[in-house]
Amino acid sequence: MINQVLQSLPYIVPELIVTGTLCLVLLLSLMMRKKSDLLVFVAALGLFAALAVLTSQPFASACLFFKMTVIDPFSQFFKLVILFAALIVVLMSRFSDEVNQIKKSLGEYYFLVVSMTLGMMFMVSASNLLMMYLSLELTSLTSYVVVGFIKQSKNSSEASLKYLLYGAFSSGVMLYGISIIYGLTGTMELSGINQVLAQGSANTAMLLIGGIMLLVGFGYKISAVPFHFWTPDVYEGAPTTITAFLSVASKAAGFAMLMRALKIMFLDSSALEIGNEFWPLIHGIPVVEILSVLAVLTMTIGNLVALWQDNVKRLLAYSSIAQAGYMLLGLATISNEGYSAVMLYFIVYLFMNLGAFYVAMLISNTLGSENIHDYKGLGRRAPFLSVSMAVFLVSLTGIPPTAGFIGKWMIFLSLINVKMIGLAVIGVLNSVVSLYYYLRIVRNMFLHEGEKEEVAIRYPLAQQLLLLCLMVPTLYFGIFFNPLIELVQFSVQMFGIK
Amino acid sequence: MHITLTHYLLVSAALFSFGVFAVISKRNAIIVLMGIELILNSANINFLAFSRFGNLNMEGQMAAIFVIILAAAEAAIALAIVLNIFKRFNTVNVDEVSTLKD
Amino acid sequence: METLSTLTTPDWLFYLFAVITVASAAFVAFTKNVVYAAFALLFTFFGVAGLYVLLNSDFLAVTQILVYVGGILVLILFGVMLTNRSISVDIQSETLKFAPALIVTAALLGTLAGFYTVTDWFFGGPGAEITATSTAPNIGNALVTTHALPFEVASVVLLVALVGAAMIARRDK
Amino acid sequence: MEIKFLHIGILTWITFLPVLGMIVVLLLPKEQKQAIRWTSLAFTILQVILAVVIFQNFDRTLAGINSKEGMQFVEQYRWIDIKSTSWIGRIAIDYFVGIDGISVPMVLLTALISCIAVISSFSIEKSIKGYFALLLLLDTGMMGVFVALDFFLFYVFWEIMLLPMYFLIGVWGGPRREYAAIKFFIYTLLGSVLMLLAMLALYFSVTIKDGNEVIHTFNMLAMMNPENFVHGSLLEGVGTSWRYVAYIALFIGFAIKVPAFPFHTWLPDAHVEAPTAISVILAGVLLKMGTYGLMRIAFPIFPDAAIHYLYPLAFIGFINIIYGAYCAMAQKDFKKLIAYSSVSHMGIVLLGMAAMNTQGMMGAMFQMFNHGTITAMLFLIVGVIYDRAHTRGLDDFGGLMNKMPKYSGIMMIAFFAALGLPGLSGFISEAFSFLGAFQTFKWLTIASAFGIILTAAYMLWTLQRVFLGTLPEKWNNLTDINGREMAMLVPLAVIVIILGIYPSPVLDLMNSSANALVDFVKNSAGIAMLGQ
Amino acid sequence: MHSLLTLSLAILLLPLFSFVLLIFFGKKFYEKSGHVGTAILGIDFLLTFYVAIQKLTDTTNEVFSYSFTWVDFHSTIPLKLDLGIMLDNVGAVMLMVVLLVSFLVHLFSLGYMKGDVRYSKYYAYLGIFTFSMLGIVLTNNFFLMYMFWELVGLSSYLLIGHWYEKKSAADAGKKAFITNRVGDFGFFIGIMILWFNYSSLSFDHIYSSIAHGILPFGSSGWLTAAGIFIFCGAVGKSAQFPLHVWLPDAMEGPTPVSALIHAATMVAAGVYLVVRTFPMLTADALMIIAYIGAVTAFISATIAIAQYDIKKILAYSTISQLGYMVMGLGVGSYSAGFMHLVTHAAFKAGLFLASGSIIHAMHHALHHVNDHHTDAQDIRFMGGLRKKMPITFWTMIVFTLAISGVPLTSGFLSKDAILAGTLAYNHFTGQTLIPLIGFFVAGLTAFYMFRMIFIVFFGEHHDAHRLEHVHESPRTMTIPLITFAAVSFFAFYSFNPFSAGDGWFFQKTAVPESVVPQAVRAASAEAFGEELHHQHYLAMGLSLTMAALGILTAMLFYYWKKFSADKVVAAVPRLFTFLNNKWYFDELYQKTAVNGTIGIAKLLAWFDAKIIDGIVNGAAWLTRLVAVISGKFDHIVVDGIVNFTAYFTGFFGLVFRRIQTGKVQTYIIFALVGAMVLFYVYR
Repeated sequence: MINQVLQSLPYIVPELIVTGTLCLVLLLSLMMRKKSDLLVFVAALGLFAALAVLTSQPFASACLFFKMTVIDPFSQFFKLVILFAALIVVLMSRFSDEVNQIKKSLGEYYFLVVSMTLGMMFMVSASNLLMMYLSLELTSLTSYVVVGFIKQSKNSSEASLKYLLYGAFSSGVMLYGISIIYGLTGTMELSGINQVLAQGSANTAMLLIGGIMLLVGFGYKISAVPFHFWTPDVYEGAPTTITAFLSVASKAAGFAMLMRALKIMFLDSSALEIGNEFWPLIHGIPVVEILSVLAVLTMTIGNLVALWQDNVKRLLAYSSIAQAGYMLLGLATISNEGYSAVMLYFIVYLFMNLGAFYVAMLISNTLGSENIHDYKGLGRRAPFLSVSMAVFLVSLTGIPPTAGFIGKWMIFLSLINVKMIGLAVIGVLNSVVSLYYYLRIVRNMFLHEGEKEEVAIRYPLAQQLLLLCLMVPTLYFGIFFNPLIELVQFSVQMFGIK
Repeated sequence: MHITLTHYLLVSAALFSFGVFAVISKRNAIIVLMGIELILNSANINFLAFSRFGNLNMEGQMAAIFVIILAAAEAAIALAIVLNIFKRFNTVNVDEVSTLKD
Repeated sequence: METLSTLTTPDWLFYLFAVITVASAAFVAFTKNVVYAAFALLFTFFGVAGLYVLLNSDFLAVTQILVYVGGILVLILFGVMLTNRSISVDIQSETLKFAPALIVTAALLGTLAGFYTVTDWFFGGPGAEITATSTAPNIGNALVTTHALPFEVASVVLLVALVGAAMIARRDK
Repeated sequence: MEIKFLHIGILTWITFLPVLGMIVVLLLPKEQKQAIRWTSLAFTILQVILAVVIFQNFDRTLAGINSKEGMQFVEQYRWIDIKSTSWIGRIAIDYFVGIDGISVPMVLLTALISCIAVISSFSIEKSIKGYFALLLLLDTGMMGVFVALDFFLFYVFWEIMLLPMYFLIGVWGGPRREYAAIKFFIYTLLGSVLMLLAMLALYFSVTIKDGNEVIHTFNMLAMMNPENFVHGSLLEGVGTSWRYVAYIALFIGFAIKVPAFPFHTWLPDAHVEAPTAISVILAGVLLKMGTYGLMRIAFPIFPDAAIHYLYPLAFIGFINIIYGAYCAMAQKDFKKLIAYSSVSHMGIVLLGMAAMNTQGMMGAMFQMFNHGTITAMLFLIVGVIYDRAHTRGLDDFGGLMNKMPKYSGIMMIAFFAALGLPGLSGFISEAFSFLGAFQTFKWLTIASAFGIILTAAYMLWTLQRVFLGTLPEKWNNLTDINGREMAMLVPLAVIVIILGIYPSPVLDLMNSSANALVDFVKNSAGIAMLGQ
Repeated sequence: MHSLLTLSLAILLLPLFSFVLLIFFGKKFYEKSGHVGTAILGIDFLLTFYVAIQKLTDTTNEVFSYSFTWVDFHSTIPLKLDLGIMLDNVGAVMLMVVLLVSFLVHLFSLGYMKGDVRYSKYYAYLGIFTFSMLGIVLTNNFFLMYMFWELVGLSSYLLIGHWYEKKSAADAGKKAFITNRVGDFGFFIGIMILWFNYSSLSFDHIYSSIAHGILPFGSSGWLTAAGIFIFCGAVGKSAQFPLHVWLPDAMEGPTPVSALIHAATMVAAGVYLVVRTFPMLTADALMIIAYIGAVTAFISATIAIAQYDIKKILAYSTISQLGYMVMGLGVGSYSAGFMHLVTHAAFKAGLFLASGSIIHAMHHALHHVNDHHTDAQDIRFMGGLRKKMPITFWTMIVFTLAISGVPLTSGFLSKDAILAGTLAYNHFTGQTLIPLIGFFVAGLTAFYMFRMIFIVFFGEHHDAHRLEHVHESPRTMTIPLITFAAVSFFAFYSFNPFSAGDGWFFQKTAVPESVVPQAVRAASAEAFGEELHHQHYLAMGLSLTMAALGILTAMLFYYWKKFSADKVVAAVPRLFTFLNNKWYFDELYQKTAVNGTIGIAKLLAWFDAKIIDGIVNGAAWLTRLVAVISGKFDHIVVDGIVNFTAYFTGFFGLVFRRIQTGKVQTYIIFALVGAMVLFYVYR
């Protein structure tokens, strides 16, 4: 028995490295409080090492730790996204005035960020409901703390409290849902659940209750309507770096979990044949309908409310809700293609959303404001920054030749492929609506003159380089997206299912 | 009559509902936290009941243990956050902590 | 309608613990006094622990009492005390949105209870014979084999909780 | 026919030259205003030269439309190639460009108008580096649309233009520029997302053989062949309702660009607020992309739906003509008037296309070209006067004829060309459009032809208000047009006159393609109907 | 190409050359540009003279024609647009007329326009006018006809608006162009019908097709319609009722222009068009044409009686005479109608030039006495000019006699032939109204023309001092007058002063064979000719009587002053005002067509800006949102039905925004409710 534990260990080397990193960061922070650069270095190096190991690892598929967790291309892919996001966020944090003003707690900050990363990595590979719950809680608990990292700030503290209450409640409900599913199937292991459900003896109403309770937990993580309410408040209150991290990595982890749970639990694998456009689902579970409704609501409400926002972070928060809606569209297709579209979207989203938040952060560093009206005239004062912001926003809208277009394109492609034309129409109309508020930022930057005297703002080279690292892929993948699609098409494979 | 699984489940349902009620209706953040503990406990009752009536299936037992561990961790962080809120806002009334909104 | 006399001892105990649990939970939910609520919570935890015993989970019952009563409740009481400077004034906690909360909760309870009573569970049988054997060895085994990974993750969670709570609670100067 | 420089085909050159120019412009220091201007000009002139080369070497006998062999200067490379997976098949997107008679006049027009727009932009002073960079990017987008033969590529180019246009209007425009810019952007995006959906639906319905493999494709030419449609796919078969839906989606996408009633309201705003050069490009090239799209994509791919919806198309054309003319008449702003006149004139294109016969199609295509040159002139004329007087109110002027004789002379040519005076190019295309349309829609065409009276009325009224009568005191120091302005106006005027007398140079270019298009649409629809 | 055709081409292009030369190098020539233009036209005239003589003396009456393919559509059904020129007798005569008048007007203008601000432009425009007029004459197909047709419109526009600083001049030019466009609209429809049915627009091809029984859309009704539609062009250009309103206003142009364009040539183009299309006109079409002509003749003659402006009188008389021509053609009196065109061109151009001479002199006189208020064209301020301007006077007398149809003049010949035609027509069809109108108008014409003569030249000038300064015009102006007077005599058209029928003119311009089907054909040329012969003497007698009556009445009123015109006016004030105000046609059109159009335009523009931009705006609600957010665009957003969508979606967005209360427990409630709704919906 112990053997299996030992045999499993080599497969989770990246996780182990991250764990080691977090210990190291903690130790370092205890020993030398003032050396923030060293902390960044260690954290980044650790994450980078994990990333390196991850990419050099053969894409194997295996079941680890008594089916608690699996390793498969799907989880590897999401770990990649998460680690990359974490790396960027750590580097971003180095440039964040908000974060750096609290010198004393920097050690804890990086420790918590790395811990959160670890939690997410377990989330994406968990194949047991208990494990999902545990890793979700690991992620959540750390994020409650980092959201309130700027203790002096009322906003940050408030965000932290709200996040805590909402999160604890949601995960409680999710846990209850897990217990119900456990009761219905006698196991918490996903494929085991699937086997029981496939027999068709489970009470569907109860299963639906359990499933929806589970969805409350997932929905909270990916901020899908109507479980999204915490999002704007928390995104606005949290330090920008954390907002960025939550909006990308945490969401990715939530999505990965949802996708895995959906596919492994509800897919009728006995009926699966090669080339099926729709996956055959276990009878009686209205997965497609529920996901479609959620998707439509999520993107529509996200977009409509975003129209009214004046705070850039809040606006981006709503935008990220809407983006989750698009991704849910991909899920609603219940097909490998939709899944791979969502995954593609995440790569793209990684660059563009992090980029947008990064620019917002840099601007708030210098202007001390996140209000959209204070962005006026920035196009002249900080041209490079503004241009890259424009690129990110255009990409978020989904206009070629940016990567965002490819993301949307794939999603609509998958929708059309399964003939969900109504959803596709709603989706594209939504993207037209979204254009308006994204352009509001661009408009303020370029089309308006600043009220104050126009002094050019200079940013250090390092900050600009990081920006470039985000912008270049956003543009490059818009034109040459071959590798992206190949990657996601490979990565969509989950353990045990084609 | 024998006490069946359903009896336990009904108790858990009641506990869960009271927990939810506490969470959504109480102004005091600490009572809200108590409500969350009630929810976790109700889930635990479920786990154990299923475990018991399923020939001592160990998964339920294990889940319950981890839930208790997590509850402890969560309580620690939650209380810290509430204390911090008290420091900033001089209140722990949840509805008064609402400067972030549209 | 059955009479109480027909009940066996474990049944009696079940009803006793169930009433304690539910009543004190109700008290937590409906009281306005934070301190009372905390004490009511104590009874709930005890009641739940009793139910655990009836469910043949001795180890869990002990853990429940140790962790909840010894740890969490104490934490909560600390919280209550620290956040209410003058005990008499601010200890009351009004109920907010009573009506909608009640409606939602009632609907929830109704739904759950209603479907609980009609559901066939995977574990259909009458339940295993209660034996004197403790579950502790099994749990111990599981923790190092099948649940080794969750165990480790849980330890990280505890570490994070520690560090996080300390960071937030620390005085900043 | 192939022409290559440095192993790169001429179409690629002509499309991406402006991007090269943009890069050079971006590398120049901000202070070097003259250098930036002349660099931009140099690149656009180079583009014009390439366009002339294309014009010279274009084989007038080849038709194109649905055959790759008929396309000229073709370049086809695999752009995106993703190996086959079990569920989606292989994704292959080509960089596939080529031109035929439909596109070649547009390519010429684009090169010409871009060059003139650059000249006209010399008076821009505000952050000119950004301005010229965007202008050149816009140029690439437009050119790309006209040469792309792969739908995906087409779409990418189609969208690439939006952003530069948004900024060019939004930053360098008039007082309500923001509103106009966002309106333009949102409208066009709305149209193009519908087009996107239609495109995706087509993608899944069409396969071609690539080596041994059968793959889905975005190749437009493949989409035109009914045999390539997968059995049981969404758009397979003839006259199925999804085909109509897809056609309408495409149509709305294009109609917004045209702009066809009732999707036209972005146009007056955009025109009024845009700087002169951008108005010129907008009217000169952008509007044509709508009708071009209908000809290149909507008609041949959905011949059944196209034939089915001919009457509505013609009716929209009719409304455009009459409605646009009436609206123009009521305007007090010079630019707005011309904007509405564009609506009216593009209506003629729609009507001519809807005729679905040779004359109509040729008339429509020629009208596209002519409208490009004539309206460009009109906007330049407004720009000239606006530069000097800083107002565009029609009632603010009068008697300019005496004060600015050269200007007025050119203005007369433009105005009379716009109202369809024989001897100027506009007349021929209008006449052909009407003659063609009459064959198909008798009464509608008669009703539409009524527009020529209205056009004459508002054009002459405008002419009178601005140029005749007595000169108000305040304009006593207006100067006649200078050399630069002559340089942009005279070539257009010459083209308008020459084509008015001898249209063959342009007509010959498109003749075979127009015939082929008409025959193709009619035959495929006809065969399709028979096959049912 | 036949050598005469080549020459014709040269004749056609020379004026264009003049135009190009003067428009681009007008500044260089400036003072001399008149001479340049006149010289070129002189050469052109000589060429024409040669060509016309050659053509008319050629006994074969052969039609020379040359076509080339202008646009070949290369389509599966052969489809080509051939353009070309042709020269036949009618064309040759017309060439002669156009160039004679044009040349003389060029000559006249040397004096008249001297010192004008846009002297060179004026000559340039005359050049392009002549060019396009010649184009009309020489073309052999409807397409080219239409092109030149519009070009003539353009040059007329330019020339009328020559003094565009005057609002009335600019207005008149615009009115002329647009009114013509209305007619051209009909013309174009006719062309579309022909193109549809014959895939060709050449006269030959179309006529031979019809002759072979191929009718438009297979029905003779459509043939009639096609004829009428094409005739619409003539209605516009020849100022026929109801599109006659532009011609009087066109007198805002320089007087020589009036003579050239608005009396002799351009307005005659319409008649020429009817001549050209004559073979394909059905009996019905001809009847309509005849009535249009008659009505026009009548209305304008009545209006002319009540006018005081010398040019207006001439203008209405022109319309009236054009009505005659059209009526003549309509009744089938082909040669007579065409001949009236020719004779009228000469004497009406003369009349205009003479009036120009008078106006010129009056201007000078008024200028001398520093009178800038008196209208130089108002006949009430003239009088007694006979002594001061003898040449003008005597030539004018000749013209007036000609127009009144007094024997020995050319006018008598043509008019008499038309009237005889009306009688014959009456015989064939029983349309009595037409001859009635014809003769009545003949009397009216004599009356108002002599009214003018008596008022202007006889009696007393009412300001003797001013009369002192009135002088005869210079030679460049009088030579054209004399020339025109000369050609107003019968001898140029027919050696028999009482009958045109025997002259060369009628022989050379014989009625072309009708190609329409027998059933809808008007009376055949032979039958008509015979009847014409019968009616000849009756017509002559009647017309002479009417002319005499007219002249006599005029003398009674204005020479002997036996009756006072004012009293008559006072007796029937309403009638006078009615006539003086030209039957209120302008007001009617202003109220209906013009105001209607502008009204619709405004309405639609409003509709566009408010309704369309609101409802259909794909982002209408965005507009609304923009309005709310920035408060800037409130004025764009309109209330009412417009923004239903806007309100709705705006509301929608706001509601969801409201939910974001900032209270976490509310969020939780919503989440719970959402989850429960999901459950109960999908249970």
